[in-house]
Amino acid sequence: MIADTQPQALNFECETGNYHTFCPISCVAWLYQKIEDSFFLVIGTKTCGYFLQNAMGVMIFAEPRYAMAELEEGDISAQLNDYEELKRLCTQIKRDRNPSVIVWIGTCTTEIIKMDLEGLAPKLEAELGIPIVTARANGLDYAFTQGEDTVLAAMVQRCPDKPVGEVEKEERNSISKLLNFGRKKEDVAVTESEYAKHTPLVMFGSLPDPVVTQLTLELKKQGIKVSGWLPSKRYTELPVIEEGYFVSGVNPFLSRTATTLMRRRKTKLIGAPFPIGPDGTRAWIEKICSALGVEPKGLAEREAQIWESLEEYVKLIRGKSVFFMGDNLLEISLARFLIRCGMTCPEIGIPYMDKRYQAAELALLEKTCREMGVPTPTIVEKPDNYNQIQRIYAQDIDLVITGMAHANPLEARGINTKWSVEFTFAQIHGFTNARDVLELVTRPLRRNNSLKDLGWGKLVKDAKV
Amino acid sequence: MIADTQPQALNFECETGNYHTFCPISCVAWLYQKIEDSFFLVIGTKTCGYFLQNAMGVMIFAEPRYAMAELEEGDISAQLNDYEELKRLCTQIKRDRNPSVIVWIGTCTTEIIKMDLEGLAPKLEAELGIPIVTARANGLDYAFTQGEDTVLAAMVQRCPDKPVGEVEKEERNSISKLLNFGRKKEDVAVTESEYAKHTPLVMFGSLPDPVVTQLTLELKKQGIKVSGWLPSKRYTELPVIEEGYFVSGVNPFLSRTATTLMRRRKTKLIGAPFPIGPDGTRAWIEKICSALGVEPKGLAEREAQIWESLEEYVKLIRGKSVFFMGDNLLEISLARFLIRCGMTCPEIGIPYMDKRYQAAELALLEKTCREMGVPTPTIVEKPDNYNQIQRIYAQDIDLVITGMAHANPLEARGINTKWSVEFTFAQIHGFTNARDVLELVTRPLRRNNSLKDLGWGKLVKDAKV
Amino acid sequence: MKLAYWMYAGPAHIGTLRISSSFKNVHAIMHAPIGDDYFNVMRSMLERDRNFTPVTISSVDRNVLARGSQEKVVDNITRKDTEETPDLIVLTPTCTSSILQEDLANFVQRAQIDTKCDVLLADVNHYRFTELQAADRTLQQIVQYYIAKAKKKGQLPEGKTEKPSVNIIGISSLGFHNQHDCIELKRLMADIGVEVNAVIPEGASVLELKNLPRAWFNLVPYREIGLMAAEFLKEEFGMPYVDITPMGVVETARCIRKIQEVVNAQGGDVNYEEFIENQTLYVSQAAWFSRSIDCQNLTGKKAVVFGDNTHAAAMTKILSREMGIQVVMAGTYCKADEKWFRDQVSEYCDEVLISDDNGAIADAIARIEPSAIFGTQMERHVGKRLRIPCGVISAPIHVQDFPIGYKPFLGYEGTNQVADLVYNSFTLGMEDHLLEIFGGHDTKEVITRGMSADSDMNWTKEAQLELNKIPGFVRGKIKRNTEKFARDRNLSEITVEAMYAAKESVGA
Amino acid sequence: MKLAYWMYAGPAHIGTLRISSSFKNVHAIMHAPIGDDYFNVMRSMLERDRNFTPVTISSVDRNVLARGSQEKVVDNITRKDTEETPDLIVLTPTCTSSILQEDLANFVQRAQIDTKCDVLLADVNHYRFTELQAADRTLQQIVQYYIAKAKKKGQLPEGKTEKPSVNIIGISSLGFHNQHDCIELKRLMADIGVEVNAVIPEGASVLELKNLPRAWFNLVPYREIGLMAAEFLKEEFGMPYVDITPMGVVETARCIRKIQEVVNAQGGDVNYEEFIENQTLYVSQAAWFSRSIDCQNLTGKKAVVFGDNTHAAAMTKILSREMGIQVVMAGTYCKADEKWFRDQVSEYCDEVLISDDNGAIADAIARIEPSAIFGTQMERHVGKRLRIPCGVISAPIHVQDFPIGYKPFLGYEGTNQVADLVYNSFTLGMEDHLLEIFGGHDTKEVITRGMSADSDMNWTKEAQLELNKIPGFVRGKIKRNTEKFARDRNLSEITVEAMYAAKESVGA
Repeated sequence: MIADTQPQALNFECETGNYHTFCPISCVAWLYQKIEDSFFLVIGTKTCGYFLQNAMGVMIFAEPRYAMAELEEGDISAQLNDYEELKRLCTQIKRDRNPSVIVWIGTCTTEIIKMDLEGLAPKLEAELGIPIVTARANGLDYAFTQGEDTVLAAMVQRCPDKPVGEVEKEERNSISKLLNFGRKKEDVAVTESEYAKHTPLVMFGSLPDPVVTQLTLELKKQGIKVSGWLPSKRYTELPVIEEGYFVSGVNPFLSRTATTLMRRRKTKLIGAPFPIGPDGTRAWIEKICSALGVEPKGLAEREAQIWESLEEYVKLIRGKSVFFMGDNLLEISLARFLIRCGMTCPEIGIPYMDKRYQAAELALLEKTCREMGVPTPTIVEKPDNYNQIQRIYAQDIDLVITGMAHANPLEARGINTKWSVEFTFAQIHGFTNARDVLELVTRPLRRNNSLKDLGWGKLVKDAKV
Repeated sequence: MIADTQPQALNFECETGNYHTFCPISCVAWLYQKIEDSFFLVIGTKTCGYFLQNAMGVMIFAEPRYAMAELEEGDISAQLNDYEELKRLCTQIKRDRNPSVIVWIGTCTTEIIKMDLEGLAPKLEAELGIPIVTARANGLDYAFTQGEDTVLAAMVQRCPDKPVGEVEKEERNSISKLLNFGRKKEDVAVTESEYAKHTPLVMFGSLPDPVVTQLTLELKKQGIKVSGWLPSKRYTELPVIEEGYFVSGVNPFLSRTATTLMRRRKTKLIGAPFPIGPDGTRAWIEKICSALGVEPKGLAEREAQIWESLEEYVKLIRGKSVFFMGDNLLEISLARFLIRCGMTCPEIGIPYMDKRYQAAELALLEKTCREMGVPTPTIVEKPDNYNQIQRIYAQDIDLVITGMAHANPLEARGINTKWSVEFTFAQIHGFTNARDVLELVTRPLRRNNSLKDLGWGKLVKDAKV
Repeated sequence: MKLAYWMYAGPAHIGTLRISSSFKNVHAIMHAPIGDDYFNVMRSMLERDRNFTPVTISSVDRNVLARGSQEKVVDNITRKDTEETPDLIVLTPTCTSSILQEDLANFVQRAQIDTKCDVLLADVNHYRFTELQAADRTLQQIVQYYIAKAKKKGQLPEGKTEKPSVNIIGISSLGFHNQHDCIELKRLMADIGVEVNAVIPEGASVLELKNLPRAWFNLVPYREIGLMAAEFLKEEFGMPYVDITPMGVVETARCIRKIQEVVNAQGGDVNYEEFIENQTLYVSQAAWFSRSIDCQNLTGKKAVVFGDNTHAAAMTKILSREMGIQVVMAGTYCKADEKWFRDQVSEYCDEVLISDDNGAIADAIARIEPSAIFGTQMERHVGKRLRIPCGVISAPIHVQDFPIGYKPFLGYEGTNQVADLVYNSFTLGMEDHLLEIFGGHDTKEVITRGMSADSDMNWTKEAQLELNKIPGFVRGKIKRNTEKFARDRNLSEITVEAMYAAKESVGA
Repeated sequence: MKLAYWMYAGPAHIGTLRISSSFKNVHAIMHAPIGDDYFNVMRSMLERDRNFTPVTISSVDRNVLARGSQEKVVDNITRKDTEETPDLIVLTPTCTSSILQEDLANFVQRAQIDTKCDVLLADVNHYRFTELQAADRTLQQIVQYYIAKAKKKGQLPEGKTEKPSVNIIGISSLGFHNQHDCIELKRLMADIGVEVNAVIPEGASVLELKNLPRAWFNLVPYREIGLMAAEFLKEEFGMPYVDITPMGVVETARCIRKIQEVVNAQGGDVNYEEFIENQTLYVSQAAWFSRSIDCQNLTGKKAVVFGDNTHAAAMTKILSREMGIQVVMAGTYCKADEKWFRDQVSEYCDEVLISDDNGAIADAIARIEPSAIFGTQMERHVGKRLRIPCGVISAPIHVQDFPIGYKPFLGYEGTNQVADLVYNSFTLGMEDHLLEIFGGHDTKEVITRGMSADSDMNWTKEAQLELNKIPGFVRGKIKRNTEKFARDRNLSEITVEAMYAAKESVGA
């Protein structure tokens, strides 16, 4: 199902430089909110905990649903028994918070000391009577958003392989069943007759609930029914995945989940561009329709109509240049959409480039450049931020999309920036939200024009470049 | 029923000086909160409105239940028709707030321009179909807390003169009935058998609801049933007052209400000391018991027990001197209690001294001084604040109870003060709250002792006295 | 009649008293009924003044009404002259004296015969002027009086100060952040080498008003108070004045440039450009805040601004021009000066509202649904109701407008403080927003730890109702103490009586 | 393992980086996996630093694990030496380098061969030290290194400065209100005629550290960072140091008196008593606030204090001694320095809690039910849950601890700011309390005016559910826009589809 055609025109480099991005355990910040009955336990050091608390600004609410299992010297030197320690902590979590699932997030430290989380989890799960899912969201192997990939890949294994009958239901946590009873009604109710007959389709990727609804509705308009989403709002409602189902990812950083779904659950992956921007959303729907044998209808009109409504924003960026320093792996999709809006893009930095999983997106990027008549960007894997900044100065870039570490210093030097991390948290998928992407992208441009008139362009003296 | 014995030993003076106190329209601040279904309309100038808003700090809540009818030049010069103007405003109030009663508060200005509020009200009441009560809380005739007196005296006229039957109930505002349905259950439920047979007793004076409950319970312990309170929590629940009922006031500033109850409603006034401090509360209960022909029981023990619990506070003030500059007419009762606590009191300033209504309290004050072996205070009506401050310096007073205008300047000169207005708002009545009175009284003493040790006694340079 | 739930500007006598009591050694006599001297309370409680307010009420009561006021008023004036030996006594008319149509001018003439001090009748009509207009007039009146007096006596000083100098006009008691603004203005003048010849009225002696003409120019930071005095000095002596409020980075620069122009026109040779650039880009943090990522996120957000002329106009310009925030509506309650306000803000907002009816303003805010409000205490209440954050930028004053810590609104430190105010107004709203987005996610049953006051004691229905009357703030504590009391005494049930017995016992 | 919901102090490497990046022209190299350089984010986002943070990660990944780190680390050091020409490069160990047991000292030796700048390995063990201890050690290490270097080269200056002078030690990047504290301390020193010889590490050049001994004494305002360096200078040169935190009126006076003692012991002849009295009674407003009626009402109220040693101890003293507030519990998370804390506060509070377990602290607060909390961001959250107001007095830092307006905690302006903090903490609670008492009084049906978003449109159940997912903050607006959209199109019912169609159409 994965497209084989490499877009030859694109230029790939791997700089293997020193670059800043967030640690993949970041995913805890959105996943614990997305999966309402979960508890995330990050097994690592103070370094990990302080990151989540201070740099990610993950808020502690009344009843926190994430915590650190902070490794101390005794744990590192193996003087303490990992199983007993984790049992003690998870027992307390079960008592205090009573989650439906505990997700263990492994870190660099558990990797280096070779803590056997995958081995310990089933034993403790059996002993405590609470599901324990294990994900290795460590910074040695992954970057930022790939943390979600490791968690979803682990959860694939927990999806039921046949519809939940009354018997199985009984087996689930009875309290959670009680609480969730009747909730199904919340979902978009449609009569089966509105749908075309097709092999069931399961979507994967964590999106805010309103976006899930929107994308589900877009497919419904084509007569396509989404059987389930991974992750679901509750762990107890993970989607059924049977052999031969179609699956499709909505985020560009989920290659491991995709592979697991194909290899372990024998599903068929629909490799589409990602539904970001009206162009990407249309291509995404078309690809899904094509895979399911459904004839898409009205998509050209719909795309055109969205573009029309975006014009007020598009005219602000048309002809301007954008530079991605590389952070959250959404870079290719965003660049493709912005090039379609009329921007030029000399460089896309990206921490990790899975050319197979992103093949359809890369092909669309290449096609977009061709159609818009602009040079194809250089895609720089593992970029070197210092070198990038020299290139940004040299190329006189209009807008730099960058991680939080560099945004304020670049602004102080008169260079417009937008945090990449905002695209991770904002609602950017689908037709409806294309406007939100451009709202974010154009904000610094709208803002800084007037400041320049005030003479407030550069706010550092003798800046060393 | 009023005691005739003048306590001859007390020395009364009337200084007729320049003194500061609050305007009697202040009563709006607590009465609109006490009477939940009321609306207070103050008919006066910007001077009145700015006072309530800024010096009294009456808060505007989501749905305000008091407002100004601000008189403009056209109103003063009688170019506008008072009835039409008031009708316009009250119609708007009825539409926007739908109160059970509108209380018109007359001011100095309505007095001086001789606006005939009492004449206009019945006509407008009939036209609008909403009760309008008129009170002349003006500063030409009254001081501060006497504003409550004018409102309660006006409300006396509105109390039903026989129990409300089903028929009369229908006549009342149906919405309010609906809302209040079942509320009666909130009141303290007791079986009639616990009470002695006695002529019905109605209390008057505005107190916070918990204090109403406490005093009602104290009397219940003696087998005395309180048939109702004026004011009630809701205008629609004003107490029934029949000829021959006993009435008793809980506040020293209600002489006009007392007179109205006696003259207009032919009730019998129980003239007792006021239930402030354990001594006053006991005397109050005893006097009521005596009037109703009930034998009081256990009061001596109860008083002694309260005194015992107060000892930690009493020891802080025993032997110290207190000076009342005069503000809220609670001065005599508070002085009497504090003298019983062992303080000396050279002077009680008071804006207005009704020797008849306060006769029992004055007698108790005189008796208290005699029993405690301290000189009787000079009671100075309409004091001159400037002269008082000279006397305070000369007499080296330990604690000055004063209005808000003088508190901070006296503190800056190393003189301990307590706001008199706090006693107006705090819960000070009855056995239970005696502690709260002393908590307030001792606070500056507890506080300032330690500051003196830090050398922070006087905080003005070369203070001109 | 006007149905008023709220007053943006106070009555005229408050304005007069703000001016008279700002001066050193000036006493005011009010001719009014008891209680109308609450100005004293405001000075003592809001401004935390350490001194007795130099205002005495000559009270009007039934007796006075019957017998006439003159004797009492004159007695009180002469008495204060003896007791306080002020330089000046200001007789302050009130709504009452206006209605009574008393000939106060005549009282003043009578009193002057016996007093050592000057006596002046403030020329304000309660029904025609607001607090702000009355303050402006009274200040002008006092300045004019002492200039005329000095002129008559030939005591007006000749010439100007050697170095460029300024009179700062309009700093007064109970003014919105005036005390800190004054410190900041003095620092600013020191930074640009301008001597402060006088600050009036706050802390000034009326005897020194004759020296005002020695300054090179007058600075009137607030639109509401000081302009009349500055105009008078301009007419009388040709003194130029600068009336650009130095609030916000841009307007502060404009004010300084105007000062430069005025100074150089009188033979000075100053150039403040470098100073302005340095302050703007590197010293003040406000311009940098505007450019920073924090502020970028405010771009295009909608705000409503409402307040007095000075602050509402300045805030509108700051939000729109310096922070990229869309001011949907800008408004003022200073109706008398409507044209000026429209001229100032029309370029920077979508809509202008001139009104002193708080209901109209609340309705406009409800319709617009902005992300933040910058208004008065009243708009703060409206914001609470609508769950829209509100930063307070203008009088009517409140105790929170007299912070102990340094919080000017003017000058370069003022720009920092305003940036904080804007940032905090919006982020508080954001925090709420986040709590709402995520707050509903604790769908699993929560097992509380140590934070619950629940127990196994039985409360009677009456006691439970009584407990519910107690503010939530202390309810938990009272509940716990009562239960402890009941357990200690083996009570099976908690009644209302038990509650109050417990209170007496433990002092809960 | 430790179950941790919150960390009061960060990991050791943060402490090291706070010191190295505070110095001018010093670069740090971290040997750590990707993402562990979030210190850069904190500098840029919390402190709003205009410059690129001088920290580079030499990232550890599978390749590096397999091949060894030395080459990469050394390359990165020499590369930065060329690119940035720093005076010093600090190699910063991390939890990863600790576990890997890399011989970083050897890397440094290797790198030094090729670099023009100095290279130093920060001597901190991730598992043994907290952020604060690591910062204290690193500062001492750098000072010691440059003193030794100068000594070796014979470049140590002789003698003391002519006038009394001070080194202020411990002001650092990402410190709680450190920037404003530093300004206030400099002003205080200027007021008492003490020259500031150096401030370290913030803004200092390592090349000038050799001049430290020229100061008459060292001032260590914070207990957590700076003492080790001061001790070293005392041992090495016999330099006295003053370690009394000048926070609160009383302790500020005590600090100044100690400085007087130290200066006079070295031949100075100063007397600061008059200065102290003037500041206390008339200039600072804090003592007056203590005596004023506003503060009187706080007498005997109960408070809980929790924070780092410096601020928790100082705040306990201020509340208890200067404001008459009862500190029921005072606590710190600086466990290593427990004895000092107990000595400082035991006289001023009922109970002491030494813990870094936020759950234990929350439980203690729930038990005590104080009227106010003075704590960290964590206690602010606890306070929200319990509806107890909380003033933030200590790190862990938060963006709100980097206000744009001037807000020092130290010195006399600090006393004003603290008074405001205390006052506002309690009154906010009171306001809530009043609202609760009176809020229930609107028992009559309310007829809303202009503030309601209700209408007659039908929403399908699904659309209603979808609407409820939208934060309340914007829900009203979206509802209104959607209904307008539906009416314009004559839709009888609002479906989920209509909602999103409306959004696309009007950009709601």
